Amino acid sequence: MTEVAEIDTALEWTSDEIMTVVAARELTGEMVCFVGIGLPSKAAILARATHAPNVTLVYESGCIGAKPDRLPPSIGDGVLSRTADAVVSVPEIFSYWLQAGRIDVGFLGAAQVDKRGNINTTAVGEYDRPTVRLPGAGGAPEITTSCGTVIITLRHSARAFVEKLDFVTSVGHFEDEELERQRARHGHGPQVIVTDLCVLRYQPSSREFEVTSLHPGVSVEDVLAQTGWPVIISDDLEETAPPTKEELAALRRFSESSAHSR
Amino acid sequence: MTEVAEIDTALEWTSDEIMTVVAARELTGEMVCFVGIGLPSKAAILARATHAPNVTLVYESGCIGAKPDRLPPSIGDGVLSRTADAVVSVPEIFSYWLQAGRIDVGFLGAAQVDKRGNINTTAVGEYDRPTVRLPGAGGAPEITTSCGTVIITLRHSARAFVEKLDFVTSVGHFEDEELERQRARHGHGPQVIVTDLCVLRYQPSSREFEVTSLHPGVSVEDVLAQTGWPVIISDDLEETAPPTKEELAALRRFSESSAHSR
Amino acid sequence: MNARPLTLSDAVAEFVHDGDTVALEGFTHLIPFAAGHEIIRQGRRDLTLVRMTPDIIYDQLIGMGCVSKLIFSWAGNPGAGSLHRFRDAVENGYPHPLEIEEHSHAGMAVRYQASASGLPFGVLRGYAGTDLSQLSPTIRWITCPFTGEELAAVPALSIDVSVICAQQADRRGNVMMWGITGVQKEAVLSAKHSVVLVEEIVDDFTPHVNAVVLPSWTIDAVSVVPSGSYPSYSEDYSERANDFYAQWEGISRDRVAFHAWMTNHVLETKDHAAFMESLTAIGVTT
Amino acid sequence: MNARPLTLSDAVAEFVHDGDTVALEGFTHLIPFAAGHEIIRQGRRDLTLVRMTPDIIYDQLIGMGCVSKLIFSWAGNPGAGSLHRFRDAVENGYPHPLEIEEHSHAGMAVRYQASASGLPFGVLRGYAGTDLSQLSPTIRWITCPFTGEELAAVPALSIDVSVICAQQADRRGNVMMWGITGVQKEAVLSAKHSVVLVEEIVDDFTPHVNAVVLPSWTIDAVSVVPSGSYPSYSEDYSERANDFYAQWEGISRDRVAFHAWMTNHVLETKDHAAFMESLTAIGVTT
Repeated sequence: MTEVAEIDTALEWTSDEIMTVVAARELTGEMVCFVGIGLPSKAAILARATHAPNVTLVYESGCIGAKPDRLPPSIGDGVLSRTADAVVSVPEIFSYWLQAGRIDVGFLGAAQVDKRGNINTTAVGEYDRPTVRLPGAGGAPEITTSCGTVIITLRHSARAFVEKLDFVTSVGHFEDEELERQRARHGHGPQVIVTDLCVLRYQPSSREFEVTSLHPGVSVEDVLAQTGWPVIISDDLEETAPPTKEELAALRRFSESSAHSR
Repeated sequence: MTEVAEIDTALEWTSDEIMTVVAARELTGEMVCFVGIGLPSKAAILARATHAPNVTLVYESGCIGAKPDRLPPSIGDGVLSRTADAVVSVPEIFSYWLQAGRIDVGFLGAAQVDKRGNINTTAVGEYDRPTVRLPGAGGAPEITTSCGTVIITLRHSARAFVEKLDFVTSVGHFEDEELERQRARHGHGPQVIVTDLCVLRYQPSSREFEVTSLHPGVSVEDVLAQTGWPVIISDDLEETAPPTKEELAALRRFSESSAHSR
Repeated sequence: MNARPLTLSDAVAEFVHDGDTVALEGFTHLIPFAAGHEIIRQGRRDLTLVRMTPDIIYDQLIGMGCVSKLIFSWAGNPGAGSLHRFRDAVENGYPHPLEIEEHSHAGMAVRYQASASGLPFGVLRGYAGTDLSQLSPTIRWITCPFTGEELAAVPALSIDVSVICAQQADRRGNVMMWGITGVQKEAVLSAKHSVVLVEEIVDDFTPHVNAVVLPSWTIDAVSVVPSGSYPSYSEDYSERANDFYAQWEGISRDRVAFHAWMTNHVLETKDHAAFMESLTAIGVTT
Repeated sequence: MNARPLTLSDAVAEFVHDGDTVALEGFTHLIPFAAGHEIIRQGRRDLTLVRMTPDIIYDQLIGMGCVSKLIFSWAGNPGAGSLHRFRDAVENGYPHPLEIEEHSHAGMAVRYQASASGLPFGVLRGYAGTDLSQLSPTIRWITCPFTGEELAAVPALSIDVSVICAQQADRRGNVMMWGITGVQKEAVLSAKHSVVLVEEIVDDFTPHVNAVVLPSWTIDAVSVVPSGSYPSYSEDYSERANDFYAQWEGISRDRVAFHAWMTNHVLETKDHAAFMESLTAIGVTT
């Protein structure tokens, strides 16, 4: 705990911390957010604890309007059901809430992502005899197509940012323009990818994710080296605003209380 | 009330009372029964109060296992939800409970019925400009096809027992044998019609409802006069066992408490 | 956006427009009578009304000429008689013809569910052999792509505004109802806008068997209207006025008696409290 | 027929057979670990397991060779790591090959709902463009007969026996669960038979937010197994053993360590109470 306090004073942060903080900033106002496990959950809770207290968190476990004060180790944690405005069944959360278009923002992780925001959480290698079997689809395919917009977060590496996915678990944007138009009737799909190096945003003109912001200390070369396709660097490239003292303090506070709750 | 007590001693009964008592006898053991409003509800509550205490009553208002101690004036009465084992939504009662085949017996009233147990609760006369507009289908079409068996109760008259329905609201048994076979995969359809004159049972050989039991004091001629088609009288025609003292007492007790609850 | 507190009069003015498709849902319990009366007071016209079990309040709306179309599955006064204003419209075109689109309960429930789920249609095992399936363009057939079985398909309902009653709202505008909750959740989640009448505002909800909570952001307006469901009831707040349902048979059977009653108790009362007082004044126990 | 009180051992013996399709459902909360352990003790083989979120208990069943097929939508140890026995079966065919039939959560939920509704299939807006829809024979396309829109269709699940945990049963065998109740109601209503593990028997249920009651006659057997969901949890009875989930990563990664653990804590314990004691004996706080 002493160590954490020292870092806080110096305003240094880990790569996971800046990724979480930058992702949290994407949530604003009264957005209704569908939250997956892990970093997405952390970012959404951070947003509520800092600049966006009126964001509504919806978990696929059926908890609507959960108000966790610590990071739940799973999306089925009791702190979610106990603090929710309503708890519904899992079939209902997918039909009446997600599919019905009631969710503004979906928040997804991924093992692999491509330039159109398609993601793979199913398998690395051949599907029938994979080298790494991943957990599978979960809520992702319908989160990407039913939410107003989608935020993807994952660590930036050439293994994760690939030219061609081993398996398309969830469709970001279709290559086929007619399919893409149909898809867009129910939501705009992934609009931003937040990594530990940078922020990428979907550009309708190029129909690709382009790097729009580099985190402090990261170079274009760093990003190119860790991206498996010749990623477009935006003409309006910015430097990501570093995590504030308040953001880091809040993030560490609930990470700590989560460790305590063990 | 004095009058009722006198009738009770003499074991006399009204035509509605014998109809209710005889219908109630069709419910036995641990049957799960889907109960409509009016006489069906009365008969089902009577069955539970007398010979069949373990019958489970399910109401389309979502009340499962309701245990009313008085006759509710509607199927949405508070006595049903307050005494139910579970209360579910109306969509759920029709999907997870009725359509899923979880109900042994459906209990229906009707304005018109034909020899195959088809019923009309929609309109008398032309559909587009009816002479009498009836309430409509309600739960009946799916009750007749999804329950294990169906009991129909209505007062016997030539206006009600017709050769040809003005409108087929709910199908009892199809004329077409192939359609009837398909239908029977999900339930046996109407098997009994209980009226204030007699009991009719569906006979697979003739594929019609046949009169199998005459209530005390009713003649074959009475039934023929009040039936709009040449109804088959069963070779094994019996006389209906008259209401017992216990049946009448129970029936009048909860009818009375219902009147009081007004 | 969270639900706004509005008077019922303001809520109806803002959310119910001439020509709208409106569902005032309720299943015997929690029927939003006060909202129906307010729609009559404000003189809405050309409404398409949706409800599984249209009862007296729909009879009143139809009889007062507010309604051009009814989508429903069972139109009666349960245990008490007919809806004579509904019948007069269908049988005699009075006060004007009423278009009807009718289904079974199961079909209507599936239409609500499809709509609440954002699907264009729903599937049920039903309607086979019925005359309804012959004449209704809203019943079609679909083949299971796995078993080949033929099933009925019905289209999602398209509703402009749903109005329901619930027992309580909290200070943030979440609402909670319990007892028989019917298809009201689906009605709210099917509609573009929704108004909820509640008995009272509470600080915190107490758990109830079968409680249904609708989050504030799914609702447009919350109106506090004590006994807003009268002569229907609100479990734990009021009893159903079964006498009133029985008396409606007499009031509604006659066109003149109906209009006199509506004038005295609805048109000439300014709100639900005044409506209730007008009944007390003629000796009705409310 | 009402639910019978049975020991978990008798319930598994009577209702879970070699070759059956079995759903031990639960969504983080109320996972029927004790039933999975008993199935392992009784040496069931060739099971088809169904669950949206297979976790450690399915990892154990797969690792112990009980399972020939898995129908699921997300197989992981949430927040803690992988299911290494599941991965070993899929990646290396150890202890034997595992057939998989996978869906998205939405697809699995619709399959459960269709089955609980007695329909042969269900419809959702999903899967478009995914590789899953290319390779799975259980995802087909269907056209809305009203709008022409193409939607995904998935077949109903066919389940022999579902096993769930609930907090309480009453003396007639009705069961009540609350907190996160996942897809457990649908699991029970989808299955030919069902077994419910409860923390205790009570005289009367107390209302809870989001309580789900399953009537006794929808259940075959009720077994009282205190902490039967450990290391999962039962809201208001126990806390989730998050440490155990974290430790499973280490235990399950190695085939030898896995078998040693299963032998010590499952095969050589006679029931769930003994399993819990065996953990206490090695210093695990249960």
